[in-house]
Amino acid sequence: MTFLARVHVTLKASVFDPQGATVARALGTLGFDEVQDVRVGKYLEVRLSASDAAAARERVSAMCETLLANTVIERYEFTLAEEHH
Amino acid sequence: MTFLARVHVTLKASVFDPQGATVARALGTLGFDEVQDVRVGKYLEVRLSASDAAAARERVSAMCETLLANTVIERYEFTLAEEHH
Amino acid sequence: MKFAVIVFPGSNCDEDAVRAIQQVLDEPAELVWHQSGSVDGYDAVIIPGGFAYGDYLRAGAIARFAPVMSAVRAHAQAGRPVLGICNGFQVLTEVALLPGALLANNHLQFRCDIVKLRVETTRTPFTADYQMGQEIRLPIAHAQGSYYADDATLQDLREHDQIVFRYVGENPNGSLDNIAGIVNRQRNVMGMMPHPERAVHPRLGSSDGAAIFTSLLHAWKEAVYA
Amino acid sequence: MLELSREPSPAEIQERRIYRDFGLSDDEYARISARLGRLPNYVETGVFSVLWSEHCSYKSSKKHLRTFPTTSPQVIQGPGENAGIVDIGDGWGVVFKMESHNHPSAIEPFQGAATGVGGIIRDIFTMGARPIALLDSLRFGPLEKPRNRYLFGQVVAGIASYGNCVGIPTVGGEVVFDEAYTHNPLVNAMCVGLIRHDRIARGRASGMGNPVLVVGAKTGRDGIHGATFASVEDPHSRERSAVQVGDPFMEKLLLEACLELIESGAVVGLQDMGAAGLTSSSAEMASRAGSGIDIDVALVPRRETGMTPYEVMLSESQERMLVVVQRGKEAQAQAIFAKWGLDAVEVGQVTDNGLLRILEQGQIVGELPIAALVDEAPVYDRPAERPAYLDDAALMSADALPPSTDLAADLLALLARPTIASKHSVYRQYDSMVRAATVVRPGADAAVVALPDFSRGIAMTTDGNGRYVYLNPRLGGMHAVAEAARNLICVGARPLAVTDCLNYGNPEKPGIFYQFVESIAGISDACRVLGTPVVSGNVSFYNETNGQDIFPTPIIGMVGVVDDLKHLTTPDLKAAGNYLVLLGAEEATTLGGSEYAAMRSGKALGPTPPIDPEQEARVQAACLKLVQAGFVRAAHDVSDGGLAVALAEMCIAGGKGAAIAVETEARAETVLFGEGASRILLEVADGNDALLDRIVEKHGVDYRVLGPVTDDDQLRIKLLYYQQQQETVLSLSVTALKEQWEGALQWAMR
Ligand SMILES: Nc1ncnc2c1ncn2[C@@H]1O[C@H](COP(=O)(O)OP(=O)(O)O)[C@@H](O)[C@H]1O
Ligand SMILES: [Mg+2]
Repeated sequence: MTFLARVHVTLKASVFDPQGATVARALGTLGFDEVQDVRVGKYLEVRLSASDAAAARERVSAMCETLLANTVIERYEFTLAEEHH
Repeated sequence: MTFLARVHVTLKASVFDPQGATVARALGTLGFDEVQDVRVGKYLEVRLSASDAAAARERVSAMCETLLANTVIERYEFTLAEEHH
Repeated sequence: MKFAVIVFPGSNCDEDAVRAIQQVLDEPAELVWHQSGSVDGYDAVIIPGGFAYGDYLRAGAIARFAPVMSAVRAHAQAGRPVLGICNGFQVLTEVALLPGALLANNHLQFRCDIVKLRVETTRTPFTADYQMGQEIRLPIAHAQGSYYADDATLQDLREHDQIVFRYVGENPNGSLDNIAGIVNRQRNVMGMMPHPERAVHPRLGSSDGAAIFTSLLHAWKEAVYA
Repeated sequence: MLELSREPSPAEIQERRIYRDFGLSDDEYARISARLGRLPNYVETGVFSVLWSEHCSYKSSKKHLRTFPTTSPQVIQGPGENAGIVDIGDGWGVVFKMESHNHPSAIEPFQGAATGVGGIIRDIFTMGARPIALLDSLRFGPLEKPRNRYLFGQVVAGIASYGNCVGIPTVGGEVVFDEAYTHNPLVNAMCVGLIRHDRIARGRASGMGNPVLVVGAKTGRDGIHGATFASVEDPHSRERSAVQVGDPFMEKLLLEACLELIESGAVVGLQDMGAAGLTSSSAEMASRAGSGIDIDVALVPRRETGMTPYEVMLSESQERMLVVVQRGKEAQAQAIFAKWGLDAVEVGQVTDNGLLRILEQGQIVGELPIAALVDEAPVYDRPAERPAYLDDAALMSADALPPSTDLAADLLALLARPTIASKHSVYRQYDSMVRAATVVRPGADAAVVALPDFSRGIAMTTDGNGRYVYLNPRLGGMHAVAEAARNLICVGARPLAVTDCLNYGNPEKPGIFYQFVESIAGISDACRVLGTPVVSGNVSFYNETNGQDIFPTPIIGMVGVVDDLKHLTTPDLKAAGNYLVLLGAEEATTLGGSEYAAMRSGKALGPTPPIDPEQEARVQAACLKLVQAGFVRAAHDVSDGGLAVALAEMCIAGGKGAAIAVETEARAETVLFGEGASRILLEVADGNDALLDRIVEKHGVDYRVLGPVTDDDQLRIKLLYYQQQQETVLSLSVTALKEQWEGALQWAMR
């Protein structure tokens, strides 16, 4: 079976996000005064084969832990969907 | 009201994504042979005030069009959720 | 001939550009702050290299909205020369004074080297002092220099002789058609990833960049004295 | 570890020995209480703990650091300020310092390295200097291990991302790979700045009533672990929580704003808020001025809510400066910061009571004598004991390596050792040319950046060989200084002064402390003889994991002056018909400590080659004279990999061949791959023999002619053994050598 994992990697809440702060400021000067806060992260779409959803979930977790995120400063979360062709 | 917009900015399908290709290769060498394909994009969380969801939607669209995405190479989509404190 | 070199927060090749112009041409060049509303009185505008606003989000994305950019647009629309170098090229595509976009280098690394380029057209006020097809050496230093445009745009660029520089030999960033620099249809706005301002003295490893500045001066003199 | 829902009272801190969780010993705590005549409260204990920490107080190293020579007629500012300054004439000074970011880089290599670069840049512009160059000295474990590849790749990318963005060229450095660094990579960054003498700013909080501003990023809980503190057994974990995301854009704004402010004359003093943030910057600035300082933590702009005085005082949020301006010139300062889009907030004033007073909305929450915090920090005389391995005969047996079966294959293999291979794939990720003044780019023995008028240049290098130091700490220290100076000489520069970054294992182990003390003695000796005082530096201890310590690795950063840019010399061979000359001390050459012995045996084999600093000085003086005489076309020092590697590098860089003949009695491995101090290869234009002889003789130095530079693609080395009537010949195509040397590092990263 083929699954599509949509992975979000963001800085932990306690870690300062300079990119987000700069974008927020820029939006402010562009007249988007209603913006309170911006955080910038990574978004990955990983297409993988797995025997079932549980197996896919386990493998994507492992990918996040080993490569996709550095849990010293980042957190991750993902959703899984089976793909039909 | 406060809304959280979760914005995804990804390269258009027609544009080669070297970052995705590199992550896919790296996952392969780490033993994640089941990975078929990876695309990497940006993920932004924008917290904003707006009178209602429709207004928020319109403003976030405007932000994406003017700043958050470059529509020559990127596409964007977002979801909106009201935040309660 | 008077040059304006635009300074955004995060520009870092602004003073190099000023010095290069003064050294090569002995003409006045001044820094113009991004908050300035005007570039009146300047004969040419240079948008220098660097990391305007940290290049956060996308190179050039935030700089595009600086107050000075409306003035630069007007200056370009009046047919006066605008040269975007490296980050300046990225800004010019973001404001759509030049078509296409600059993507992350295909190897995903920052790349600094002195590379070989071919001058593909001398029919611009920036390159008239080169020989057609001349091979020159200029420094590059960028992380997002991979020129991209859709097929129609690319076709257009070729048909109208708008590709000014191509990389020769190894393509350092994966740009389409080895493009290193382009000019707009009116031929007064040029963007290039390589840094001519860093190649104006033999001690710097190349002086091949000087001809860009001399070309501009000659074109200006011709226009003024014509 | 302790989890608390509220701050403990002074009595609780004492009774439950909570101060231990801050890293203070019983004895230190007792001294503090006695000095204050009362028990310190929570925030006060925190302030003492950071200022009396190894990192801030140098309590283990101070006694020995004082033995460095630190003066010369050129030294304007020695150790003690944010960076050292050396006069180079015409009203110019060179400002430089090196610093480590080893521990953060081990756990978040990209951001750890990036923020390390950020910190050292701030130390330079704080002095009022315009940063003109960066260098990076790196150590990793072998690239066979994926983790080491990851660390190496990310550290380099992190350095690139920060330095490139700020617009300071990264022009030099080194990368060495050895098992000793597998768990403890070293990331040392050096920054060099240029200053006009009349623009020197210092980190002083003087002038009663002058306002104290916090400028730059907002303060968050970075580097603070809530109520949980690092244990004394694991000194790393303090820094572990300190990994942050660097903001090079903010740094660039700070840099420009601070330089503009200093130029305006409104500033009294300023300092980067580095380790221990507001605490160390305020206490140190007041200490230098002999003043006092009041800080109201409630006024400090914050990124997070609910922060306590303790958290505000100890936060290590990056990209912040503490600035004291003249009362009455606040508006001028504010206008400058506003122009650069920076927040600058007055958080307190300079006083004359000699106290650091911490207030919260006007209420005093801590009050400590500056002298007790800074000057009276403990100084330890840690025991040093010669470690047993230094007397292990099996470890000192490199010269007894069995004969090689294929010397040509050995040369190719050596060139492909990641430590020796070309670092082009590293430094091409660094913008080495921004500012348009880099006249010798990375790839030569040292880098050179021209002064604004292009008349003269500033040369710089970093060097250090941990294996040498491990095998003989004192000699290893001398070698580091000698090689750095030699590298400067090779590009045509006159060495001026030194900054150091001293990386060691756990100083509480007497054997490790012996390495530290001995290598400092070696560095001092060499600096004295070579006339290059130490003007700044940094110590990094506890580079230890699971009881395994790194090689003792003092890195020397050295700066010199090229008095006339026409003397610039690079290692690439220029033209066939010129000939190669080997200048210097051949008798000291040995396989001990060599990269070759490490390659053959898989371990560090000694003994470290001997070095005579006096002879080194003569060789260097002769070399500089030769270079300035105008007939030297290329120069390259003989270091890692020995003569054969140095020759190969010159051939590869110049795209030329060479036909070398060496008359010798030594074993071929030693002649080709042996290492030792005081040797320099020169490419000399034909027809200058008389002058060459005269200069060399005058300096009491030996040389030998090796043979001509050729136009073919061959490096031929012939060893002539007259007594045995034998010869050994090595012949390799330069193309093949180049392929190995240029490709190796990238292949290793695949
Ligand atoms: N990490 C690095 N950053 C920048 N330049 C580097 C780095 N590592 C090596 N280099 C450059 O590569 C060249 C060779 O380095 P190295 O072998 O250490 O030289 P040497 O033995 O002469 O000290 C030098 O110019 C050096 O500055
Ligand atoms: Mg070296």
